[in-house]
Parts: sequence; C-alpha cells; structure tokens
Amino acid sequence: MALEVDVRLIRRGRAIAARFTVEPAQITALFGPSGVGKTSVLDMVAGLVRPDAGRIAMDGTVLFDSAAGVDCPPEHRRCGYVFQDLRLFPHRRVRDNLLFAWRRLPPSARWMTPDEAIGFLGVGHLLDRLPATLSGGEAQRVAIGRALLSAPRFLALDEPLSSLDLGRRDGILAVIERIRDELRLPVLYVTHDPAEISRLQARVIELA
Amino acid sequence: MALEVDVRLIRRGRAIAARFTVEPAQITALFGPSGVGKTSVLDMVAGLVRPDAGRIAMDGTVLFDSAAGVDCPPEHRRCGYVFQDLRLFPHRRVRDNLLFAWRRLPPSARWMTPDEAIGFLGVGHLLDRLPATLSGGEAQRVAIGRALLSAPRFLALDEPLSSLDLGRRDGILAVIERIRDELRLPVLYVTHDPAEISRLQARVIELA
Amino acid sequence: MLSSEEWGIVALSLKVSLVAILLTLPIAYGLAWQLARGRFPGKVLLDALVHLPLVVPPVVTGWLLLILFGANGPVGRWLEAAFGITVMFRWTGAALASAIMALPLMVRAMRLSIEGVDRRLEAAARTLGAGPWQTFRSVSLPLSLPGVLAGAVLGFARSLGEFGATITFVSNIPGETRTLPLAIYAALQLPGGDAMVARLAGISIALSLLALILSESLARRGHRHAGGGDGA
Amino acid sequence: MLSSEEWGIVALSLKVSLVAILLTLPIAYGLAWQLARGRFPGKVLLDALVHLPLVVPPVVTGWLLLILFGANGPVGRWLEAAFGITVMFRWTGAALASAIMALPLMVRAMRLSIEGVDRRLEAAARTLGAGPWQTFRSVSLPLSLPGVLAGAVLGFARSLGEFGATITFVSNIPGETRTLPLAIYAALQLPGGDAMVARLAGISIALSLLALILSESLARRGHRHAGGGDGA
Amino acid sequence: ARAAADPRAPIVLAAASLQESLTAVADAWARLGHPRPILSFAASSALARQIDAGAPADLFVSADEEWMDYLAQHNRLRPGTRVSLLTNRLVLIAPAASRIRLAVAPGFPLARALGPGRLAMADPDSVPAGKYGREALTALGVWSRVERQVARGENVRAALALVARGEAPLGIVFATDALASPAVRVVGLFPATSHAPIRYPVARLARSDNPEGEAFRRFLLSPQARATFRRFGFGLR
Ligand SMILES: Nc1ncnc2c1ncn2[C@@H]1O[C@H](COP(=O)(O)OP(=O)(O)OP(=O)(O)O)[C@@H](O)[C@H]1O
Ligand SMILES: Nc1ncnc2c1ncn2[C@@H]1O[C@H](COP(=O)(O)OP(=O)(O)OP(=O)(O)O)[C@@H](O)[C@H]1O
Ligand code: MOO
Ligand SMILES: [Mg+2]
Ligand SMILES: [Mg+2]
Repeated sequence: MALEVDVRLIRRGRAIAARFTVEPAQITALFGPSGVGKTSVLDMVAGLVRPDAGRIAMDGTVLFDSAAGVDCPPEHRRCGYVFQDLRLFPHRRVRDNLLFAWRRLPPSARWMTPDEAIGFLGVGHLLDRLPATLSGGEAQRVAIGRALLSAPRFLALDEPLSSLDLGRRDGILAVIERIRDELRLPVLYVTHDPAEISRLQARVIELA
Repeated sequence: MALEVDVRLIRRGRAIAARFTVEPAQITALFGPSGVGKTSVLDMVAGLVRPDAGRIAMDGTVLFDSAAGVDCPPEHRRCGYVFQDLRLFPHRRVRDNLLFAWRRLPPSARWMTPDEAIGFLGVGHLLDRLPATLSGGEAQRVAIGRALLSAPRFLALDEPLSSLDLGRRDGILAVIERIRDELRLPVLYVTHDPAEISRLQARVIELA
Repeated sequence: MLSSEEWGIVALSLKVSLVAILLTLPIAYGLAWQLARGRFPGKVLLDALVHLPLVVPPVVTGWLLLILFGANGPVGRWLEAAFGITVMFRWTGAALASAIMALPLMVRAMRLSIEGVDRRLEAAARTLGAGPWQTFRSVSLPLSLPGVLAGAVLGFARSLGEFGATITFVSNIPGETRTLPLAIYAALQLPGGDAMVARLAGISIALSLLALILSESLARRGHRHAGGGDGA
Repeated sequence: MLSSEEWGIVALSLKVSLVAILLTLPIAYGLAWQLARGRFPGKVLLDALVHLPLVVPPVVTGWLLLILFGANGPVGRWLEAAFGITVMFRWTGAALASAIMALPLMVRAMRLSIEGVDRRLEAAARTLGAGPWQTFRSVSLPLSLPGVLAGAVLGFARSLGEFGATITFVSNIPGETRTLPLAIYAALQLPGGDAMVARLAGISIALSLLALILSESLARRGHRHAGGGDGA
Repeated sequence: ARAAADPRAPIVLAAASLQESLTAVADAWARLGHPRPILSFAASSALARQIDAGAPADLFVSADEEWMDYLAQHNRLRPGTRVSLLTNRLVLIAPAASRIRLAVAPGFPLARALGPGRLAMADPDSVPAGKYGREALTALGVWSRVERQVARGENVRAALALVARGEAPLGIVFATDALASPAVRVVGLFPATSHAPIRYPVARLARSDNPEGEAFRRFLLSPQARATFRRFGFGLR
C-alpha cells in the first residue's frame, strides 16, 4: 500500500514540484516555508487540484496520470484529508459532520467507530453544536474526526494540530501512530513543528 | 499604560472568568486547553463579546464596567486584534486589507509604516492578491500586518503564528518584542507553544 | 367570514399558485444552477430568455402562450393529440401562466444563493466519498436553501397576484380560471364595486401575510443552520 | 431601424425605469437591511407591506395609487400644496408606479445577500477603528453587492415590463406615460396589430438583453472580489 | 354520452361593458331552468384573440364589429349565427359635482372647458369606445385641439373611473357606462351622426358543440332579454 507521488504545477508563476513515495506504515512530512506549496501538493494528491503533469498512484492503482489521461475523481481516491482551513459543513451539527462519510460506508470498510473517535478527540459534549459555535481547537478536532471516520486508505493531514494544546496533541498523535502501525496506511503530514516530526519518526520531504 | 481585565461570562453553561493586569511592555500569555475560553477573553477585551459582569480598563480609561454601565464600542478601544480565524476581508486585495485601518488614521497616530510591515512579514509579492488565493500562512501574515498597522494601544494576538514556519516565527516574534519594548504596549497573547512563551518572557495566565 | 363563492376563489387561487410553484421549483433550480455554475455558449441568451416574462408585459406573455398553447397552436395541438391535455381555459393553463411569470423571480433568488455557496465545502465532501450528486444533495442544495425559500416565496406571491397573462391566456372563467386578481379586476370594472374590491384585496393580502409568516418561520429554522451570517 | 416615434417610446421607457430604480435602490436597501438585521415589533407586518405590490394585482395597485396620489387624493393634494408636484398623468407617476411594483423584488434580492454577509468580518472592521457606518460602507455593503446588483436588474426588468399599475394610475398618454408595454398593449388591441406587437416586443426584449449583458459584466467584475464562492 | 336531460352550461365570452347587463340576463336564463351560462368578461380584443387561438367557448359578444369581422375571416364563427344584438350611444361626462355646462355640437369649446385638465377616454387607437370617441370629435371639428390632452384608459371603464374620481374634468364613455356610475353626470350626448353606429354583435363559435350555446344565443334575442338590456341603457336593433 505505497503512495507514489510525482506532481508538477505552476501556480501564480511559482513552480510547485514534488516527487516521493510514502511507504505503508510510514509518515512523510512535507516541510517548507509558508507559501511554498505544501497544501497544493495535498490538494493534488486528494484530487482537488489537477497537476499540470505527473502521476499519482496508490498501491499500484493509478489515481492520476497526465500522460495516460487518467484522473480519478476525489470521491474514489479514499484520501482522509484534514484541511488547513478545516471546512466543516456549517449547516450540519458536529455529529453529522463526523458521520458524513461514515454513514455512507459499507460496514466492512469502516475501521474506526464513532465512539472511539469521539473519545480520543474529546468532542462528546459538542455533538449537538453547529460549527459556528466551536472554538478554534474544537473545530480542528472535529475536522480530524470527520476525516478518520471516512475510513481512508491514506491520510493527508495539513497542520492538523496547529491550534491544539500539548495534551490533546499527544493523544491525537498517539492515535495517528496507531493507525500507521496497525492499519499500515501511508500518511502525508504537513507541519511546521520539528517536535511533531521527530515524535512521528517522519521522513521529511523539504519543498522549496 | 496598563490593561486591567476582570471579566466573567457564561457560555453554553461553561463559566469563563479571568482577572489580571497586563503592565506596559509586558506580554501576558493566556494558556489553557482547547475550548477553555481564551478567544472569548480576547473577544471581551476587544469589545466584541459583552461580559456578563466585570471591568476592563486601559491606562486608567474604563473600556467596560458592568456596574457603571460603561461599554466602549470596539472601534474606540484601539485593540490590535489578530483573530484565530483571521477574518481577512474577502472582497479587498491584500494591500487594502493591510491598509484598512491605517488609511483612516491621522498620521500622528501611526507608529509603523506599511513598508516596514510588508517587509518583515514578507508579503510584498502578495499585495495585489485577493485573500481567497493565499496559502494559510500567507493569510496569517496579512492578518498580523493589518492589526499592527491599525496603530493599536494594546495587542490581542490569538495564536498568531500557528501556521508559520520557524524562520517566519522568529522574525515576527522579534518585531513583537520590539513593539513591546519600544512602544511599551501591553500584549495579550494566546498560544499553545511553550517555546513561544519562554521566548517572549511572557507572564502566563492559566485559564481553567 | 368568507362567502362560499369567495372560498371557491381563494381555493382556486391557492391551487393554481401552489401547483405553479411546486412544478416550477425544480426547473427554476436547474436553470439557476446552470446560470450560476455552467459555462456554455449562449449562457447570456438563456439568461435573457429566463428574464423575458419579467420584461415583456404580462399581456404579451399571455398572448404568446395563447399562440403556442391554444388549441390551434403548435404545442397545444401536440399536447391534445399526444396526451389529450388541454390547458386553454383550464385552471392548468392559469397555473402555466403563473409559473412562467414567476420563473424569473425564482431563478434569480436561487442563483444568488448558489453563487454564495463555498465551493471549498463541496471539495471537502468529495474527498469524503460523496459523488457529485451526493455532494449536491448534502452540501450545495442545503447551503443554497435560503435562496430556494426566497424564490418560492417570491414566486408564490407573484403567482397570487398574476393577472395579465392569465386573463389573456385562459380568460376569466368563474370556478375554472377566475383567480383572486381576476375577480378583483372584474369588481373594479363595476362602478359600485369598490367595497368588493377592498374585500377581495383584503383576502389576497391576508393570504400573502400567511404565506410570509410561514416562510419566515421556515427560514428561521433553516437559517440557524446556514452559518456564514452567524458570527461570534 | 427604429422610427422616431419608437425611439421616443424607448427613451421614455428607459427614463421611467432608470429613475424608478435609482430612486428606489437606497429605500429598498434600507428596508432589506431592516428585514435582515432589525429586531422590532411589526417586522412581519413590514415584510408583508413590502411584498404587497407583488401579491395584489397591478391594476389594484394602480387603483390605490390613484386614490392616494391623484389630485384629489390625500398624498396628491399634499404634494401639490407643499411642493407644487403633480404625479398624476405625468411620467413621474409612471416612475412611481414602476418603483412600487419593483420594490418587493429588489428588497428580497438584497435581503438575501445581506443575510449572507459574515458578521465576523464586520466585527473585525470594528476592532480596526471603523465605526458602524464605516463598517457598513467598507464591509457590509460591498459584500452584499451581488444582491444589490441582482435586485437592480430584477427591478429594472420589472419596470420595463410594468403595465397594469401604470395604465390604471397615469393612463396611456403618448410622449408622457406611454411606455413600451402600454404601446404594445395598444397594438394588441388592433385586429391587424400583430406585426407591430412583434416589433415592439422585440425592442423590449433587446433592451432587456442589453441590460442583462451589462449587469452580467458588472457582476463578473464584482464577483471575483466577493470571495466565498471562489474555492481553491 | 350526455343525456339531453343533463345539458352542459355554455361558455360565453363578452365585452367588459356588458358585465352587469349580461349577468342579469344569464341569471334570468338560469331561473328558467337552464344551466347558468359561464360568463367571461374582458376586452373584446383579448377575447377575440382567445377565440382565434381555439378557445373552447360557445358564444362571443363583442363591443364592435371589427373583431367579429376578424374572426369571421378566420372562419372561427358558425355561419349564419352572427346577429347585431345591441346598440349604444356615446356621451360626454363630468364628475357628478361638476358645474360644467357644454352643448355637444360642431366646434363646441371642449378645449376651453378642459382648461389644463385631461379628457379621459378609452384608447382612441384601439379600444372601441375610444375609437368612436375620436371619430365623433373629429366629425365635430374639435379633435385636433384636444388630442394632446387625452388620457387614454385601458378600457372604457378605466376612463369612467378617472372622471368618477375627479381626476379628469371630462370624459367620453358609452351611455351605459355613465348610467352605471352615480359619481358621474352626463354633460351631453354625441349626435348619432357624428360616428359610425355602435353595435354589439353576437355569434356562435365554430368550435361550439353545445346546443345550450345556441339556445342561450336565441334567448339573448328574446323580448325578455332585450328588456333587461334596455334597463341597463342599451339600445336595441
Ligand atoms: N459563538 C459561540 N456561541 C456559543 N458558544 C461558543 C461560541 N464560541 C465559542 N463558544 C464556546 O465557548 C467556549 C470557549 O470558547 P473559546 O473560543 O473562547 O475557546 P478557546 O480557549 O479559544 O479554545 P481554542 O484553543 O480551541 O481556540 C467553548 O466551549 C466554545 O465551544
Ligand atoms: N486558489 C489559489 N489561487 C492561486 N494561487 C494560490 C491559490 N492557493 C494558493 N496559491 C498560491 O500557491 C502557492 C502555494 O500555496 P500553498 O497553499 O500550497 O502553500 P503552503 O506551502 O501550504 O503554505 P502555508 O504553509 O502558508 O499554508 C502560494 O504562493 C499561494 O499564494
Ligand atoms: O371593449 Mo370596451 O367595452 O369599449 O372596454
Ligand atoms: Mg498550506
Ligand atoms: Mg480560540
């Protein structure tokens, strides 16, 4: 279950290019200054932005290939994406945000229960709230839960812990490590925090 | 120029209370787990949320006093607020976001030039962009610049560096320190990062 | 309160307007979607076409309907031959006229809301496994609901007041096409009819007030969910 | 192309519609604001009042205008005495009728946009030293501009097509109140008038198409700025 | 198949100026045990266009001959059923409280009587009452002097309303309209020679398959119906 990424994109005259493979049970950290293109790479991997050229494959299945004209739509890529800007559905309560993908999944595909996610994220008291009334860190935790409950085949986490306190961070990092080790999923991780990188024993891809 | 804060608020059944004084040239860090009420305290200090009871005074002038019935509107509090959710004006280009307050100020009140802010924030190449096209860190830097260019009498910074790389953080922290020391402004600072707190030699107010 | 004749008129008006709006709702939404999101040649033309019933005086719209849907018109003949349906001089014709007059108002309101939907949220739904249709149903449609509601209210109100196209197309037939406005018009033609005009106008105002209160309470429920406007 | 008489009619129609819309724009925005944001008793009533010209058939609206603004009506008498203004049988009366008929459409569109404005952005402007009025001007108003534009387009189109209230209120006076719809109506009354109807209808369609293209290109410029809809 | 004992109500399309009188006639017909005719009033022109488009109606009563001719040319009428039913007169009216005195005669000082006010009439280009009015004023030699002061109503009743409300000091309507409104006063009667005869023809429509339509048409010509029309001020042919 390796994720092979080789993408090129020109955005506002700035060239964004990345080429790497994330092995199963491995965390790859995208690292680099603000505006260098980390989010853009995740967007391309998730299928939201079309690379100018390149190839993306997951576990042998081609998700994108500019030469072969393949472009798998995002809903078939099964990428668990935690957006930098969260993107909670404002019209749905926290519970419905969390279960958005989960409800649609065949039971066999699910690999985490809502209770488990709600537990380690500490969002049990928020389930009936609308996103507009959440604090920054509360919203971030809901976004993480929503992505994990979609039973993805690989994760794309864009600064997922940026507004969380150290205690919370620790708990969530532990879960991510468990997902990596037990489910052996490839994980793409964007962060500015060297502590997180070393804690996750991540391989660092430096964008520039 | 001390900022005296004594506020109480019930939000969704959760009591939020804080009482502290930020001395001039001092940075006070609000610290505490996600959802404890840090942003709510800044909102009250800035005049966006009305405390249930309490008193806020800046340099002897009362900004809010529930007992005396004083509630100074936000536009007269001169609070340089960097929002956790940024709140850039989506219909205005980066330049106009930065200069939003600055243009309205009498020249005598200004204490930072746009060029200076654009320089240390590294947003010179973004001036003609609309906020929707900025990366997370780029938007955060513009939000910082917009607040500083409003020539505030005190600062309220809500996780202002959360999506910035270490290099940028350093530069911006240096500017905040200079503002603290040279202009002797009180600074209220929310962060989850102990490194930032110790770097800023901040006094820590732990909310719980 | 109301005489049985007035009840009949009110019931007919409600039937005509409700049928007109319910049938038009999905069409209007589809058009609004195309105008908001679509990129195709002739988009401005489609836009103009949709606005036509607003710009052209109602009587002319009625006249065009007459030419097209009359028993001697091309569409009318085909409807008659293929399905045995006649709309001329029928309440269905009144509903058709109302629907066409209401369409531009509905499309505009819906389009405004669709244009306000944050497409990043749609992208998020896609990564969560929702296909284009599911994304539409669970994200785009509910987020544009304020516009659907506003459009429905506008359209319903416009339908209740529709006069020119109706009388030109399906005439003023008691019990079949004599809706409130047509009854009011008839009363206006009578020199001593002021009292009856006032009474009937009062009824249509009361009806619209009821519809408004209903829609407002629906909107209030819907709006809390729509976010955006609800800051800290 | 157009005969000089037709030019006159077109010019009059444009004058009437433009004046109607420009004068109504601020009033409509004010009403939309109150309905979107205000909290006061009788709000539903105000809402109903604004919608009235939509629900009540145009002829009745014209009749009410006649009663109020006629030389013998209370408002008409006062206008005459206080300012020497007569609207009866004047193009200004036609503009008044158009304005009132267009008002509900404009208010609804604007209200929809105002309700979509993120109030957190207004709060941000306040902390940046902008008072309520400056915040309105620099944040709330521009963010609700799509609604203002949609409202203006709808209102203008509705004005161009306004017939019933106008003819009832200010009659059909060539050169003074005979707008396009009234001219079309007159032609419809002639047994051989179909060609002229088609021609005049063509002109009003062309006018509205022009207005639409203009508004679309304005909107396209405005919309890029309005954010929200423009995701990554 | 419909039993003869279960006749359908005929649909009658009629000019707006017949609203009161024809309603009374239909009521009388219903009292005789017939299904009450369904009456639809509108401008003659609108009705004629509906008939031309294939309206499923039985009878048409027009306020002028021109639209009836139009339908005859398009073969929308059942041959042999067209009859000139009623006549009407044209009158000059003023608000009931007005003191204007004016003799309607060649060259009469209509413009002076109007002063800055408007002359209310139905649209002289299209609506029957207005067309007759223009013809009469032209014959009397005063049209060119008042032409610019005419307020054109959508139909004759709109012109009536303008005078009744005192918005126009003078107006031209049918005698039957003036009779219907207590708020106006007849200033003068236009000479019958100043305009073409005002006639209301009735005809059965080609599409009509309802025998009740023919029965009602015949009733319109009966002495009983004629008496009713006369009561509302119409002349008879
Ligand atoms: N608009 C609102 N309406 C109701 N409750 C709110 C609203 N905003 C925040 N809250 C609640 O108030 C409490 C305090 O929120 P606040 O945003 O102040 O927390 P915080 O300390 O800033 O958290 P974080 O570190 O996650 O940003 C939380 O329980 C939150 O859910
Ligand atoms: N929607 C967009 N349209 C045009 N340019 C964009 C858009 N989004 C991002 N960019 C630009 O593309 C470049 C890469 O942006 P990206 O968001 O990938 O950066 P990033 O590495 O994630 O930065 P950060 O750490 O600040 O989030 C930046 O120069 C940014 O300004
Ligand atoms: O067709 Mo009329 O009866 O002159 O208004
Ligand atoms: Mg990023
Ligand atoms: Mg916070």
